[in-house]
Parts: sequence; C-alpha cells; structure tokens
Amino acid sequence: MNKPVNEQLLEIGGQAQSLPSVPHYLLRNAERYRDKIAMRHKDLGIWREWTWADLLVEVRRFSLGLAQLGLQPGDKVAIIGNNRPRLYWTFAAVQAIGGVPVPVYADSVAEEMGYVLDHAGIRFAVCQDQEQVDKVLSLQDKLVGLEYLIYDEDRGLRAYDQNQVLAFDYVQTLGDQAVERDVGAVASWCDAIDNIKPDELCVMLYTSGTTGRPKGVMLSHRNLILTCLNANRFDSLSDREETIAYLPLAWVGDHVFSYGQSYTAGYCVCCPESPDTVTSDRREIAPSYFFAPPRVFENLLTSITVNMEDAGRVKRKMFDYFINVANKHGEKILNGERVSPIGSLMYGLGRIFVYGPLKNRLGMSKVRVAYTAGEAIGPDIFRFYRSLGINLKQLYGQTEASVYITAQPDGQIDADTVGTPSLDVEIQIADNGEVMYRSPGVFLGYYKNDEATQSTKTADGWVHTGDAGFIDDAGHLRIIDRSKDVGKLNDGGLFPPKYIENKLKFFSDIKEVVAFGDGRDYVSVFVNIDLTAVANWAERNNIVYGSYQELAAHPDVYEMVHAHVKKVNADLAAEPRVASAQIKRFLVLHKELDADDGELTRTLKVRRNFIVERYGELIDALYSDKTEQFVSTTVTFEDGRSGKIEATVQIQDVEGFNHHAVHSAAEVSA
Amino acid sequence: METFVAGLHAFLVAPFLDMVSLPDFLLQVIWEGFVSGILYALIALGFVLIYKASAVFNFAQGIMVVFAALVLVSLFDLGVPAWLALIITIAVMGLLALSVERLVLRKLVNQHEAILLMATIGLTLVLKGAGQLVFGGEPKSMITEELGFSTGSSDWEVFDGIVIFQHIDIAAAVIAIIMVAVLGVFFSKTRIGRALRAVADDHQAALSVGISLNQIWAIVWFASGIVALVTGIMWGARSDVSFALEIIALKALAVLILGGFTSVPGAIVGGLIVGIGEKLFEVYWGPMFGGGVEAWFAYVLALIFLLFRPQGMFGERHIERV
Amino acid sequence: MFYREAGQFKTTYEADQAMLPIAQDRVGLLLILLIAFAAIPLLASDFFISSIMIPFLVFALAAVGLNILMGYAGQLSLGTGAFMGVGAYACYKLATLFPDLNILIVVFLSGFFAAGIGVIFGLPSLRIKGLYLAITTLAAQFFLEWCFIRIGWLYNYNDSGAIEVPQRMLFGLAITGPHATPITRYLVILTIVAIMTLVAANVLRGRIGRSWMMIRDMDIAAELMGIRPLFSKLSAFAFSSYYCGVAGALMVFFWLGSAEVESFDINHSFLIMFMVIIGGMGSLAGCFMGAAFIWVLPVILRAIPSAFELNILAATMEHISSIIIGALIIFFLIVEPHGLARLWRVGKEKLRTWPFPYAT
Amino acid sequence: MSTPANAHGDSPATTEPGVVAAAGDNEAQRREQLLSVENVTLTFGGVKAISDISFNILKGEIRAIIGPNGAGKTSMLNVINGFYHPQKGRISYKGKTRKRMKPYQAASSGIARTFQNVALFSGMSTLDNIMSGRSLKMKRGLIWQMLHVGPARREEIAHREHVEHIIDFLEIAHIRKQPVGKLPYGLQKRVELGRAMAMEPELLLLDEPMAGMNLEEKEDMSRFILDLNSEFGTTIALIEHDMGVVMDLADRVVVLDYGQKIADGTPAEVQSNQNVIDAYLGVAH
Repeated sequence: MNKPVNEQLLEIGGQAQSLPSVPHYLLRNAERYRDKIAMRHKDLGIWREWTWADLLVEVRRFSLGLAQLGLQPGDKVAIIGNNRPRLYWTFAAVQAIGGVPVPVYADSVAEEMGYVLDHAGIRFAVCQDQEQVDKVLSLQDKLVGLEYLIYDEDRGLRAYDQNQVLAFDYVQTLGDQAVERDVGAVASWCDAIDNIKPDELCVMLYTSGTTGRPKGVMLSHRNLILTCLNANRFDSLSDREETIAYLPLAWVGDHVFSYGQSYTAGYCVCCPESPDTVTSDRREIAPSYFFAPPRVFENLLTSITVNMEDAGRVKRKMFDYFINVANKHGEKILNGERVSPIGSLMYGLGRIFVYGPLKNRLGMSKVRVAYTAGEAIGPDIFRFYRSLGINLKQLYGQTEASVYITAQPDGQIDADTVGTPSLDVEIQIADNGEVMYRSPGVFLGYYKNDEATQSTKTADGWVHTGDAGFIDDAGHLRIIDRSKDVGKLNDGGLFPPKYIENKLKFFSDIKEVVAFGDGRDYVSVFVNIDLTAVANWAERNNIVYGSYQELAAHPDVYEMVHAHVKKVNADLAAEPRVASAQIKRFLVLHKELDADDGELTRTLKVRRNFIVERYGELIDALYSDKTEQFVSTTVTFEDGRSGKIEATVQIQDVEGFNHHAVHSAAEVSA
Repeated sequence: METFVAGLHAFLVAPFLDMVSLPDFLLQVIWEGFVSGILYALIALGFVLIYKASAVFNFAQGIMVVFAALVLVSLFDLGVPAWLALIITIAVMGLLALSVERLVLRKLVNQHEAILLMATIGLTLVLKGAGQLVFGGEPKSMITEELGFSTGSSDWEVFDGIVIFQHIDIAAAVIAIIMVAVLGVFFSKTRIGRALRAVADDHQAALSVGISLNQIWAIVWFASGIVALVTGIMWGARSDVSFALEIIALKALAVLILGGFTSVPGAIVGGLIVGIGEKLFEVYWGPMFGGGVEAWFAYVLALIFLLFRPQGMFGERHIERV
Repeated sequence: MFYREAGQFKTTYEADQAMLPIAQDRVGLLLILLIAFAAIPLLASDFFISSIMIPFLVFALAAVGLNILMGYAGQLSLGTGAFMGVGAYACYKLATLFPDLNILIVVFLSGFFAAGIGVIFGLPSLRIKGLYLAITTLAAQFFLEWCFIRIGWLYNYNDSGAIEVPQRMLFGLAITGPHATPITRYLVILTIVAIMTLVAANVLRGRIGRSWMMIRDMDIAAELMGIRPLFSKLSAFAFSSYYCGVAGALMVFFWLGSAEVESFDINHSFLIMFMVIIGGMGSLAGCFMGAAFIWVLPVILRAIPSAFELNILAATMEHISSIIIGALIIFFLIVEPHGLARLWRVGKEKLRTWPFPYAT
Repeated sequence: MSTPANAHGDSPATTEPGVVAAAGDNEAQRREQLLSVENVTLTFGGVKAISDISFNILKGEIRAIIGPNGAGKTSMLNVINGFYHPQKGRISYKGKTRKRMKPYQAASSGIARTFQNVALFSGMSTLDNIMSGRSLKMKRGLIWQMLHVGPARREEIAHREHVEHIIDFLEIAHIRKQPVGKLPYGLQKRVELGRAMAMEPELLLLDEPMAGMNLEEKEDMSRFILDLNSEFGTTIALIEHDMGVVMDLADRVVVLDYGQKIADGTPAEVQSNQNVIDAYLGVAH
C-alpha cells in the first residue's frame, strides 16, 4: 500500500506543479500528512476524526468494494445526501477506479432528481438515508442503468431488498474480502490510480439553470486541481486550515472548498452533526477558512440584530457604540491602513467587549479567509462583517469555471466589486457588456449537450458567463446584471435592472423593487416597502397608520424612500458606465407584491412581465408628467376570496447627479 | 437474661407502679404537662393558622412569641402603662404581619413550600437579631400582675395529698380555650373566616369569589401574631422572657406532626399529648436515661408516630396520581 | 465575554463528560487551587488562616454533605449539626482508644459512624417527605445532642464534658493538638476537602448521583425507571452524613481543638443550611460560595467597627449580622432561589453568550 | 352504566381471559403472548376505577388502549407497571403470574413507560434524562463511582454511546445539553420517550404520547413509535385520544369506558363497534 506515488507532474503557466488526479492527492496526503486530521464529523455527540492515512484506508476499502460490485471506469455514481464523510469518500473512491461521481441536490423532489439520474445514466447511487433511498427507488422504473443503491445510515433500511440496497459498511467489507482473496488488490488499485489521465472526466455537476433542464457540467481532474492549487496559493491556504462543510454536495462551491482544495492543500474538513446544528458545530470547530452565500450572512446579521434587541439597554448602547466604532475604523484596520490613536484604542476596546465575543458566538474567531459569492451581498452587511475584523471577501465564480473567475485579494476590498481575475484566469468584456473568461478551470463541456456547450464556450476556450459587467479603474470586476436582462435606454446608456433593484433592496425598509427603463428615456421604479421594518420605524417616529396602503402612501415614508433613491443615484453616478441609469421617478406601491396574486413566483422572485401587464397604467404615469395615478387592482385574500384594492398612488421625481457632484455628495455622506 | 427481665420490668412496669403509688403526684405531673401542652398547642395554633391559609410553614412562629413578649415587657420597662403597652404590642404585631406579607410573601407566591419555609427561617434570623439588638439578650420577667393576672396558687387536696394549681396556669388554660373558641367562631361565622377556609381549599376558587389573597395573608399573620403575643404572656409568666424559648418552641413542630398541619383541634390535642407525655416520660422514665429526656421526647414521639401514620392524626390518606 | 469557546471541541466522550468541559473553567480552577495551596500558606497571616480559611473549609465540607442530601437528593434535614457531632465524638473516641492509629485514618473512619447514624435517622424518609421529614431530623438533632451530654463514655467522662484533641503527628509534624501550626492544619484540611469534593463530584455525575436527582425531581418516575427508593434515599443519607461526620471531626481536631455539645447544636444545623441555601442547592461550587459568604460576612462585619474606630460592642455586630444574613436569605429566595451558584452560572452563561442576552 | 356481562356480550371482538387470539388476526394468533390482564378490578376507597377487565398484549405488537376521559386507561397502565395494586385479578407477564409487584421490579423486568403529563427530571439536561433510563443497566459500585476511573468511567462512556444512538434516533441532537425544563412540550415528550427507550424495554407503555402536540409533532412521534416497534421489536401499549393516530398505529385496540372493557379488536372492528360509537358520542349510560 505504500507504493510511492508516481510523481507525474503537470505544468501550467510554468509555475504550478501538480499531480494528475484527485486520487493521487489522496495517496500523497496519506504519506505526507499521514497523522494529520483530514476529516471530522460530529456523530453521536462527539467529533470523530480521520487522519489522512485513515481516510485512504476508508476510501480504498469502499473503492475496492465498488469494484467488486462491478463498477467500471467511466461509470456514473450518484451521490445524494447531506455533508457526511462517507459521501465525500465516495468521490475519491469512485474516481480512483475511473468512475465519475455525480453529486445530486438532496432536497430536490423525485421528479427533478429523476431527470438528473437518468440524464447522467448512473449505475450506482450512494444515498445518505432511507429518505433518499426511497426517492431513488421510486424512480427505478425510469432508471434503466441503475444497479445498486448504497446507503450510509441504516435506520429503517434493514428490511429492504438486500440484493440491490446495500449498506456502506457492507460494500467496504466486500473490499476487504477482495484484499483477503488477493493481496495484490491494493497494489493494483494504486496502479489504476496511476492510469488516470489529467484530462479525464473527474466529476459531473448539474447546474440548475433559471430556465430549462439542469445541465451536467463536466470537469476534468486538471480543471479541478489547477483551480484548487491556484486558489490555495492565492489565499496561502495550507494543511493547517479547518473548514466546515455544510453547503450542498452538488454545488460546485462545496465540491471545490470541501473536496478539491482540501485534497490539494491537505486541510481538514468538518462535517456538522445535522443541518440543525450547523451554527453550534461551527462554533465548536471555529473554521479558519469559511464560505457562505450572502443569504447566510444576511440571516446571521438579522439574528444578531434580533438577539441584541432583547439585550439590556446599557448593553445595547454599548453594542451600538462599538459597532459604530467598527464602522468607522474596522475596515481600515483590516486593510492595514492608518487609523487615529483614539480610533485604534476604541477599536481595541471594542474588540474586547464586542467584536471578539461576537465572532466567538458566530464561530468565526479563527477565520483567516472567508468568502461570499453566488449573488450580490448588501454592502452594509459585507462591511459589517469586515469591520468586525473578519476577512470576508467576495469572489465571482461559476460551475463552468470550477468556481474561481475573480476574487478579491487581501486588502483590496470593495463591497461593489468581485475582485481581480484569479490566478491564470483571463477576462474580457464582450461588446454587449458580457463578461467572458478563459482559464485552466474551464469545463470540458455539458454532458450530452453539445449545443449548449458550443453556445457557451468558444472554439478558443472563452466562456460566456451570461453576466454583464465591467472592469473598473482599479482592475476589479464589477458585475451589474444578467447580460440578457441588461437593457438600453433611449440615449444608449446601459440599463441593468437587477443592479438598480438590488441597490435599493439593500435598504432594510425596502422589500421589493421593480425597475423600468429598457427602450425608454429614463429609469423609474416601483418600490414595495418592508412592512415589518417600516412599521417598526413608524412606531418609533409616532407615525399613525391604519393599513399597509395608508403606510405606503404616507408622506414620511415617501420622504424616506426618496432619500434612499437619491443615495442610489449618487452611487450610480459614481460609475460612468451606469451613470445614465439613475432613477428619475419612483412610486411606492399600495399593496405588497404577492405570490397569491401571481406577482411573484413561488420562490418569491418578481414576475416582471406580469407586473408590466397588471400595472400598465402606473408605468404609463411614470413616463408622463403626472404626480399621481388612480389604480384599481384585483387581489386574492388569504382565505381564497378575491376583492379589489383601489388607491391613488403618488409619483415623485428624484434629482440626479453628474459625475462631479457625486464626489462631493460622497464626502458629505462619509 | 435476668438483667433483661429486670430492665423490661423497670421500663414497662415500675413507672406505672410509681404512678399508682402516688396518685396526687401523678395528677400534679399531668397538670404541669397539661399547661405546657397548652402552650405548645398555642404555638402550633399559630403555625396552623398560617399554614392553612397560605401553605407557608412558618418557622418564625417561635421567635414571634419571644418577640411579642419582649416588645410588651420592654415597653412597660420604658414606663408605658401595661394596657397601652399591650395595645402598642398588638399594633407592632399587626405591622409585622403587614410587612411580612408585603416584603416576603407577596414576592414568593407560587414558590415551592421548602422555599417558603426557608424564607421564614430567614425571618427568624431577622427577628432574632432585631430583638436582641433592640431589647438586649438578657432574660426579662413578664409583667404578669400588671396585666391583671394573679400570681398566686390554689391547692387541691386529693388522694391524701395536694395538687398545686398556679393561677396563671389556670388563666392560661382558660384563655387558650377561649381563643380556640373565638377562632372557631371566626372561621365558621365571619366572612373573612370563611374566606380563609376557601383559600385553604383552593386559591383559585377564593380569588374568583373576589377575595384578595394578600389581605388574607396579612390577616392570618396578624392573627397568629396575636396568638404569639398571648402565648408569650403565658409563657413569660411561667418562666422568663428569653430567647431560649425559641428552641422550646420548636417542639410545636412535633405537635404539628401529631395533629396535622391544617387542623386546629389537631394542634390542641397534639399539644396536650406532647405536653403531658413528655412530663410523664421525664418524671417516670427519665431517671433511667439519666434525665433531660424532655429535650427529645416530643420529636422521637413524632418520629415514631410518623412511621405508623404519615398522614397525621386527622389527615386523610392521599392517593398519588401519575 | 471572556468565555470564548469557539474552537473547543470534543473528540471523545471522556472529554465531553469531563467535570469542567470549558477550558477557561479549567484554568480558573487551577488558579483557585494554586492560590489555596501556594499563595495562602505563603502570604496569609495566622489569623486569616485559622479564623477564616480553616472554618471556611470545615463548613464548606459540611455544606457539601448537606447539599448532597438536600440539593441533590431532595431530602430536607435539620440535623446536620448532630451528624457533625457524631463524627467528632467518634473521631475522639477512636483517637483515644487507638492512639497509634494514623489520625487521618481515624478521621476518615469516624465518618462511617456518622453515616450509620444518618442511615438510621434517614429511615423515615422512606415513608415521609418534605417538611415532615425535616421535623424527624429534628428528633435526630435533639436526641443526639442529649446523647453527647448524657453518655459520659463519649467524652471519656471528662469533668468538663468536653472533648480535648490529643496531639497527633504526620511525617514527624504535629498536625493536631496545641502544637500544630495553623498552616499545617490548614493544608491538611485543604487536601482532605479538595479530595472529598472531587469524590463527591464524581459520585454526583455517575449512576448513584443521578439516582438521587431522579428521586428528587420526580420520585414516581424514578421508581418506574427501576430506582429503588430505599437504597437511593438511604445511600444519600449515608453519603451526606459521612461528609458531615468528617467535617465535624475536622472541625474539632483541626480547628477548635476542643468542643462541647454547643458546637453541634441546632444553630449549627441552621448555619450549614443557610450556607447551602445561599450558596445554591444542587451545586458543589455553591457550597464553597455559601460557606464563604456566611462565614466571612460576619467576620467582615465584626471588623467594620474597629476599622472605623467606632465603639460598637461585638455582641451588637453579632445581632446586626444576624439581621443581615436573615434578610439576605429572604432576598436570595426572592431574587434567586438557587443561590450564589445559580447567580454565578447565570453570569457565566451571560459571559458565554455575550454580547447576546441568551444562547441561540 | 352497563354491566360487565353486557359489555362482554355486545362486543364481537372480546377475548376470554388467557386466549391469545384476537378475532380475524391470524398473524396475532401465531404471536407469543407477552402480557395478559385477567379480571382485574381496582378500587379507590370504594370507587371502582377498573372493574373486571381482561385483555392481553402480544409480543411485538402495538396495542392501543382508548376510551373517554375517566375510563380508567391510566389506572390500567398503573396497574400493569405495579404502581397500583388491583384488589382482584391476575396479571401475567412473560408467562409469570404476579400479584404484587413494585414499580422498580416492573422496570427491571422490562416494562418502561411514559406519562400523560410529562414526568421528566426537570433539573437535568436532555442527555442526563435519557442517561437516567440506563440506571438499571449500570452496575459499577460506589467505590468505582467515587474514583470515576476505570470500569465506572468505561461503563458511563458505553452507556453514553448507547444514549447517543437514541438521541440520533429521535433527532434531538440539537437539544442534547439543554435543561429539559425549558424545552417546548413536544420535545419534552420526545425526550421522555427517549428515556423510556434507554431502558431497552420489552414492553413500553405510552400514556398519551401525542397529547397536546401539533400535527407535525404528532407525525414525528408516530414515526418514532412505528420505527421503534419495527427496528427494535419493542412491544408497545399506548393510550391515545386521537382516533386517527390510533387507527394508523395500532395493531389491536382495547376500548374502556367507565372502568369497563367495551370492545377489543383490530382498529377497523373497534371503529364499527356500536358500544364504542356510543361511548364516544356520549350516549347516556
């Protein structure tokens, strides 16, 4: 088993040296980091640990067992479940015999899952528990190639057909038996790994596009390894990192952070006890490398705010005071800039009384590098965490790129950018504003979908991201919207609706925004206030109101929204490419946009076309010189009855900024 | 074997022979026991009043007796006329009841009974400290005569001997009887009394009739304050007014075991059993143990009693539900 | 706030079940032990050691004993003083009957006598609960007090009726008797108390301790889970009385030097009970806090007049401290019926969840 | 009030004492009898709580005891686990007949139970509560406990591991270290079930395991009960008010009313029994 790893090196960009496949890294780690902890899992109340040497044994046993069951190179193996060690082992075990792991979103309904399993043509499925096994079994008729189901947790599964549904342990004992029969099995297993070529298919990740069926992104060993090595180098990640794996296995981010980067850097991945205990498990582990999508940071901040509302007055005062201090100085200190002595003294006190304990509660005391990506994060939220001293950064990535396209280098952080191109990544902006990239991480293609592959990846390896953006003066990429959604104003200026809407939505008083402007003279918006936040504000300011409608139409509310819009305009004016997209007119909608009325999708996304149709007269009014407009809307009440809401909605003009005015405004607000 | 038989004889037969041989002395002993039994009963009565209405086991009842007596005597020593001193003492006990209700009980509503007990132990410490601080620790003598009680005694010739009755003892007995009677009337005839009983049965029910629990607590504490004062006067007349009484008052706890925590007649009967029993035991059996058995007789009696009838003399057997 | 636990995780059940699972607590305890074993003997005055530390330790041990019974097993007892007395008299008798026996062995043996007596007076607990039981323990208190006076054999028929501690050596050092230095006696007591507290903590977190708490919290459920009330309650009485007995022996042999029945009277029972209440029922740490509070507070109060050169009688201060302690007991019962230990725990919890008001 | 004879005569599914079978249930016939209650009568100070009731529980089944309030269901459980001693009748458990049994003897013979109003040890954490269910399985003596080394420690750890499986089974890992007193009611019920499970009972008595729960909690609890029955083969006798739940869970149902048995059989049989319908609709007796 201690056969030396074939040091077959890949050369990329003349500097990075790497092994040919991910399983090679397992062999290397089992030697180089033999007794270092590779993985932890909180199971039955305590953290079980596996060293890299243990991990190799576990993976090999399972891999040999899979081979005994007849798994062949090229066979697809579905992996379905939460973040559990055995499911991670499955990746390497399958890859070691040349198979292709296909992680699947565990929470997808049977039908969605059926499409992926069928499309990928899986032979084996490794499932976490009974729930997932049942789901797969219910699809069995459609899945002709499916041979075995292997499960991790045996609860409720003992009575299942033992010829088809096997326990993970059992498969491992099959592997052991193979070794007992033939001592050379281990060696030939290692040989098989040596035969893996860097450009062979390593993993297939299905992306759930906003439209159409999921597409299977094929990544090679080279894609994954080089991207991971570069990422490790970029943030100087070493075998000392600890991270917690809690995001879906099927998501490329988790695959790279919790598998690829861990294997290449040799760091430890910790699996939480259950999805319910992630917060406390994170606190116990205190990861040094951490990733979370913006929504996680948003929810955390909300819970911080809510918790602090229950705190005593003095403590709350102190908390607010130090958070202000952090706002003022925190980011500068984190970026290594100079701060006044008083400022750094107060920040030091804040570190003792607030930031340190807060990071401790959040389990982020030891975070060296934290990333957020996936969608835009509210600048206030982003700055909040940074001001506490957490090195939170943004990155921009895609499944097709093996994640990394751009990332923010330490010390060059701006809430509005997603950073500079990652190592070995080239970026260009197409004429229509679309961001394109080329990198060693660029995927092989979409599985069984050449058409889509060709429309996404050019012949010379450039990939269309589908996002519109531009590179600012500092060389940082700024993403403004999906490129297909970016419209043009009549004066030729860009109109990125999402970008504008998100900027407004980052104000907690504003729940939803619909921006108009494509093919029009100027930009105008519908604003939906956030009832909870505004009601709270109203209460504090002694504003009396009888209904949502009344509150929405209140002059003070308008004044507040007006101020928000003005601030957004100032932001927009600061960026030449979107300066012409400043909001000229807005109105506050008299009712909440509601999925029951068809205004939102069930996942609470705005259905723009429907809204254009339904509120045509309001839109017309926005593009006339009216200052108010009567509107009558049919609504569905909670009990299913329908009725009419009538209102006269005010429309307000907002002043714009020119580029110079912005700078002075920015100074004032600072 | 012989020593065993002799011991058995000494323990089971000889004392009774002694009793019969000197019947006048026996009567005297019983009377003495009867009188101290009445005093135990009075202290127990104070406990019962409070326990019935508020489920508070008032450990401070003993010290309240001392405290009341001390206030009375000290006021007199300061030159206050006896009748006025008595009235002021009553007022002080009222004030005490009110403050206990305000400062302690009201804040401990719905707490476990052990916690309430401990609160009254705390109260005991406060009263004891305050009493000693204000009135000093030395024993004082009761102003028996000033309050109109006779200090003399009468003899009763019987069985060829005499039994001596202290007048104050007779007064104590009479007053005790009167007090029990008054309390009986109070509980059954007056509105507040009936309310008290309602509270004892069911707090919720009492509240729904519109009775303030707080008022009731204040009233029962006041009532047991009065009982304490009377007890203090009687006891003080027989011996000195001193803090040693506090320990003796603990015997009322044994009385409660015998009589039950909520029964007025139980307190009386229990008091008499303990009082007479311990005197008889001390006089006829005590010498066998080297004397001083009065100190523990009551408790051991209670203990033995509990082993056979945990629910008390008048209590009902209680069925546990799960 | 100072409890920053992020990064402390357990990989074994041993670590997870440890008495002090939080690293900061372990450091804290280590500091306390260092102060107790090193700093105090080196720095403190004889007065501080013999009038404050030694009594404090003795009472803390007795409070541990009572707390086992009251706080953990839920059985009220007012007989602690007498159980301490049993230990003390037993120790005296053993020490005088077997002068060559190591005094520490004698001390530990004497606890068994207290345990035996405890079991006898604990028997009623099988049929009686709560206040009724408390009263039966009064019987123990007064009966035993009486025994200490009337049975001359117990004090070797001394004229004084008191027990006088003979001198005993350990490693050539006088540890009891008039020639034992306060520091020696302090260190002996400290070691014994530390070990016995550890043992108590071990028992309390194991099967037996759990069975006591089961009986305390829900005796019916406990019985239906297979706990035998007889064994459970009597073992609590035995264990508790053993601790009280050893505390009593230590009190006489390492603190007072001689004792009469007054040292074991009902007031001492109450004193220990106050320590348990103020310290916190169901908490070993609380025993120490309660003992410190109840013992040290009056010492401080007595020191106040001289510090301010006020001419107040010692007796007066005694009364004032009685009032203050009584008021504090009521105050604690109102504000925090679970005593200082709970306050500490709440405070610690606040520090752990800081800046949040509670854990989420 | 109907007489016992009347009740027997009217109910088609009544079994004679000692006879194992329930009508129409062939599988049950093959099963071994775990417990049988024969002509049990229980009175409190002259008031009959249970009069002349007979029924049995088969190994591995889920047996429901239902009936209106005050029907004597809880008293029946109390009789089974030795908390009440019936004045008349016999109870045989695992083939042995016993007249008087202490609750702790019942516990050591493999009978565990939960309570109608949660009876957790309020001063302890979830973990300790479930650990308390292991009391009977722990053997190490005082000396080892005092030292907390070697065997005592190993024993404690081994039981902790067992308890962790129960915590995992009941999905209560997130409240492992929390004091039970502050938990929501539904979770307390779950912890109580865990505590009973920890005893590894052969017969588990559940007194209204779903009382006061919302729909979701009831579904969870039903799942746990079914899994417990199928995974570990634990025989379960449960009292429940929710007829829907009883119909889903139980293999056989015995119906009590005013301390008497009015029906006994499969859920379907019982549901169509006229006496049962009357009792539930409150027809005057």
